[in-house]
Amino acid sequence: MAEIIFIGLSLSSILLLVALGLAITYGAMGVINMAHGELVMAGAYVTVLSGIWLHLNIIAAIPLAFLVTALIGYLIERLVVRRLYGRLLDTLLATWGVAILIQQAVRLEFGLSFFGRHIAGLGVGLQNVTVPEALTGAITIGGVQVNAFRAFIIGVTVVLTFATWLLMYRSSFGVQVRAIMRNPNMAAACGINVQRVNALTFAYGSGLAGVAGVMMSGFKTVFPDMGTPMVVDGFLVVAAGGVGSLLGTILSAGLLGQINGIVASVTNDILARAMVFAVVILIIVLKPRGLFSYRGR
Amino acid sequence: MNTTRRSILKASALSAAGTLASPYFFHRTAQAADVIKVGVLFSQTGGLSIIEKSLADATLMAISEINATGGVLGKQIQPIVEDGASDPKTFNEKASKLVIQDKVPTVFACYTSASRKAVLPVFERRANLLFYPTYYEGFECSKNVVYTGAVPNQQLSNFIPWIIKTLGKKKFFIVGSNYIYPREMAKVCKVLIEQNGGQWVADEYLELGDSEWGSMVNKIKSSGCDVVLSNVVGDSVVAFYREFKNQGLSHAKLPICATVTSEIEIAAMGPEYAVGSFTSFPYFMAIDTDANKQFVERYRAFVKNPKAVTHHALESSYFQVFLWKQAVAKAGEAMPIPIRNAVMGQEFNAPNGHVKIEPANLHTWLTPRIAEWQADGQGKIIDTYPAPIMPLPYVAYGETEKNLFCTGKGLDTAKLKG
Amino acid sequence: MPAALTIDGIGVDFSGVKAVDGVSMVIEEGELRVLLGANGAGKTTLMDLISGKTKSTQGQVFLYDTEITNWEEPAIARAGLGRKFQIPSVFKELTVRRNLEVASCHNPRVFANLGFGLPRAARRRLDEVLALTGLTAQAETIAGTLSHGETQWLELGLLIVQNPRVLLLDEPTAGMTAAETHRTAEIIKDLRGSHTILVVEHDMAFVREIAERITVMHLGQVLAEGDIASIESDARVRAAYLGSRGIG
Amino acid sequence: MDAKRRLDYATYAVFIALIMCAPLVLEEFWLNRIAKFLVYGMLGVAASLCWGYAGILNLGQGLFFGLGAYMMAMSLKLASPTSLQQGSDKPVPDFMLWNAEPGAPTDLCCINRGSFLWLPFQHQWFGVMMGLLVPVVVAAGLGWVMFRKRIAGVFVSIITLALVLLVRLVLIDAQPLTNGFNGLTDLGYLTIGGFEFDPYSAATYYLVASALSLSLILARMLVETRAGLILQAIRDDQNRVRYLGFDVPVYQIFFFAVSAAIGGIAGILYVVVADFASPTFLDLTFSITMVIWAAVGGRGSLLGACIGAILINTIEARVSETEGFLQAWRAIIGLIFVLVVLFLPRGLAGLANDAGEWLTGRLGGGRRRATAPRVASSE
Repeated sequence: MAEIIFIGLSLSSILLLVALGLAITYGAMGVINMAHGELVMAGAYVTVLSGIWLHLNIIAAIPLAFLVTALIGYLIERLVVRRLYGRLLDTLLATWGVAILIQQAVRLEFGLSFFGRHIAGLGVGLQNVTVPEALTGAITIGGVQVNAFRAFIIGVTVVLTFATWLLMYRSSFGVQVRAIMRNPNMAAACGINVQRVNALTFAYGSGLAGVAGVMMSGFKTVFPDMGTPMVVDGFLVVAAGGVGSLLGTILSAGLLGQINGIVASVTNDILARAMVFAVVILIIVLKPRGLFSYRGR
Repeated sequence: MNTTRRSILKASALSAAGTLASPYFFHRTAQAADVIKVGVLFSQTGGLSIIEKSLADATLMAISEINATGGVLGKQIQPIVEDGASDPKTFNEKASKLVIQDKVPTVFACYTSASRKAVLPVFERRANLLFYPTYYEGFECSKNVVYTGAVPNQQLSNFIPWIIKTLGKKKFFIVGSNYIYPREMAKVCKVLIEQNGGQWVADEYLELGDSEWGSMVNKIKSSGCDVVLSNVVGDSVVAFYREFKNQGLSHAKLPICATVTSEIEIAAMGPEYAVGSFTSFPYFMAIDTDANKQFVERYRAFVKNPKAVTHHALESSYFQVFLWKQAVAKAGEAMPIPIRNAVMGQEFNAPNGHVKIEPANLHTWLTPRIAEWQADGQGKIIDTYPAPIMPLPYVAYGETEKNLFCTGKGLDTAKLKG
Repeated sequence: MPAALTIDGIGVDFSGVKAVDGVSMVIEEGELRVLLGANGAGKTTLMDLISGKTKSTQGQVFLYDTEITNWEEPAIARAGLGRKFQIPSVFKELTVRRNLEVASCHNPRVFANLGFGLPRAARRRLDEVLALTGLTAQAETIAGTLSHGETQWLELGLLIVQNPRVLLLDEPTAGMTAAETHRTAEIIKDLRGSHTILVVEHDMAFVREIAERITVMHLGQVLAEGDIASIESDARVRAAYLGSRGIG
Repeated sequence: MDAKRRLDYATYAVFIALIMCAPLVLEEFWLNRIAKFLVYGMLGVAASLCWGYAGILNLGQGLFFGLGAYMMAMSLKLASPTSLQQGSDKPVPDFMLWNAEPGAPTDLCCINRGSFLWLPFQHQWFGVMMGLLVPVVVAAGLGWVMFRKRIAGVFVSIITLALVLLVRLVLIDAQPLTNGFNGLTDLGYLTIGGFEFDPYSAATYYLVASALSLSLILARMLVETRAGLILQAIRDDQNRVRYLGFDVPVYQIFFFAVSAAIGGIAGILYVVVADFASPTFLDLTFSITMVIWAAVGGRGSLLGACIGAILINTIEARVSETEGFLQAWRAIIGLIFVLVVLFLPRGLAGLANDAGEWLTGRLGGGRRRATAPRVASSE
């Protein structure tokens, strides 16, 4: 039983890792960033490339991936999202296009493959990330044998969640973000540089995706399409949790992860996945604003 | 010459438009004088391009090798490459384009069964010919497809007895991706396991492309099995082997015996996760013959990647072009049905050894092999069948060499019921 | 005259906060009643309670003899109650004429509306309303591009076409210039008599222009009721207003 | 009827005339390919109706397409010669035989637990009818749940998205009944009154073209009715409509179901034209792609969205078959999406509309443009 709970916890942490960035870009800014999965993928490729070219291990790749994907996110905000703040559903379509572009950029090695140049670590194939010995195999915590890398992911997720909470609820930057979230015009009138804060918020959310990518790379396989299913899971988590509520996202990730884990162990994985979809639909139907919502009324 | 033919075509299309166009109308007008066009249809984009691009490369390499030695019937082969985009709808559309518009006599195409099923109607309705290089679940008896990959009996009939007798493992946990191939493989496995005195404790599936193995591996741990038979495909494989090791399981005690895990997945997961596990395939990159070593070298040079790996479906993609060439030469013309008739019984010395097209069911005689994965990402071949064995696409229903279900006359469905 | 709108001890409890607490009021047919009150007095909430947007936790609402307490909004609307919002709400991507056409469909059923166009009488009425609201020249303009005042008039126009027996108007002159306010008053006066009207308003000039009877609300309750002179001289009203922003 | 609307109707007429005349110039392959694209055009119409007119961004349109396709394919599967070779006159799909438990009866009624559901599909009219009905019923049920709860905007998108993924999962898992991931192939011809619709025949093309024309005209007529007007009002301001006395969910459900019906018919026809049904019809990518066709063509215009779908697919086909673009074509398509959303928010139809207004403005003697920003009130 303890193992099942641990697996559920691990599933939750993976969901949360991906959803955390979305909770920022979608939850706080309302941008439906379909390229979020591709940012996760980009983070994973940063890990692959930094392993091959810089001989960095997976832990050292975390800050690097954060910076790279934050930069990509910043560019997406400046070039695409910024023009769409009036029509947020359109961000879904535009960023879907961006997602295709990022995928193709990796697959075509930024176009170099046309010139017969190959960069090790890019291209259509599956990539391999070496995980440090300490993070492979199982460790025993309180008599329960658990997967070391999963435990590591849970740790990283906790740290990131706490950092995000600090940033959003305990920093002046967070105050500005939340002010914009409620009323951008009023925030601007209060002297907040809305454009700059938006760009930085988006970059931060994207950076979180990058860190998620690093974690995924040591766990799953790395390839250009890896992000698409993740973005779907991420949106389901954020929507079920309640838009704009960090706590809601955390709880909904926890709930969905445990449901998945328990149903999978009692019956099978297919049913578990179907159950997760069904629960999300049910939550939204019963509580259209999600489990938690910042709008009181 | 060509242009007049085209205008005739247009005129006939005009006249045909009002009435029903006859399906076989355009075949005779197919070829230009100096080249033979063939279709090459694999995914160049999308998720499946990971593997399918290498199949397209191997096909193109075989074509260029044939062209370098003078082509066939004195003509060069001209490949028309299309992108299936990892989507059955696109496969269907591109197959129609190749068959109907480009009027190729043969298409080398498809990796997944889903895409093959989507293009099948095009080939059957237009009496064209598909060469399909992938191992698959069987249960197909098309007169318009030549199958050069393994069918279940060629991967399992030596594998299961070997696991039980040589490895001494008796309790199987069967796990696969949730689609036809793994489910049919499981079916054949169960029959063979019981015949050989073993037992299976579970038969579980994970959504195709899903890589969340936590619960499954936990189940494996607590199931009391002593061997895992994996029919998991694609990128899921990587996550599976990693989770397996990370939950503290080891291949020394509880080996994974796989039917799909190939050199590609081993390289992607990091060989350390697979050391000591087994795979059954007719071809491994590590086959220690000069023919194979040269093949690997040529392939690496062809794709300009000194680390490129070769694998079973890739090798089939390669040798099937040579079988096709021999058939064209024998038929004396590059038309689908004559090629089909001529390819029956064709033999060729492929990198994996001797292969032959079974005249009855158009599948290929292949040699089953078992490899144990090593730290360098290569398989060490530890068991090779003495000779190629006959393809039996309906083995799950008791098809035997003496009692074929699929013959030149088509599928005998009465036998399926029995 | 019969009572068109009877409110009997209505109230709502937002988890402990009583935004409206036991308000009673009788508005007679054809009357124009103005609802006054400082911000937060509960005027808009009262309108929400009457029109079905917010479900009440106590009391009853009658439209003529029909009890409409906590009905769904469309049902209340069909019973003969129309409402204009504080923030003008019109169909921004449709032209002014099409906006009014929507309100002209008097049969609410989908299948009844699978026909084209409107009967001649309805079209004539629509033209009259365009003239009344001064939007004839803008009939083919997309509503989203109208000025603020015009948008308010269009919403009034929607209500006039809808032709409910009782009208709730929430600050119909909010954000208007003096000229526009005057114009609005003209429109409302035009409706008086044929409709029963309850108006929430802050603008005292406007109130003086249109009001017959006034109800003053304070902290979710009725503070005073009477004609304009008695209200303006009411000491409690003055105290309540001085406590916040003052009257006028 | 003003000049602009007359021009609008003329475009419909020209479009329908064009697709009806296409067989005169198209060769067999292109006839079949364009027929597929016309089916996609229907999906564009459905997307525009749902999104542009009703304001419902449905990210699960593939569900209705897929349901329609599967219903039709089940019927056609039973009409396939390989289903009839069983030595009896009772058809059984071949895959059911090899998915059956050993010793199971080989009759369609009871070869596995759900196979009796296939029984009525022996009649093709039943398959066609279910292909239309099932999507409508599912849409109405889903709409009833969603719209009565006043779920709107992105939450509708997320529910529809989750639902299509859920159904896809079930469809693949129910392999004995659906042939799982491989989908249904090896189908017979759709036969109406003894006439067989060969996918490559002009007759099939005309079937598709007529269905598209009809759904275009019907959808256009629907949005021109009073109900259509109320629907657009709901899109703009639900609350206002509610206070005018209309039951908003009823209208939303009605049009959601109509759009599902068009999706279902598209699914039926796709099976007739392409000869197979696959669970990939329910992939998320496909559903999003439909929305993008509509966005590129112009979500606010039924014809625009339809042409958008046809155009994008034609471009995709052309570019991906051009040497040198074999791998890059997807990037080009991605770029087009981004650029159109950014710079042509009303899509190609918006462009055409502006051109049309300019034209009618000229012809009509400088009539003021309806959408032009107003300078001042005319008082």
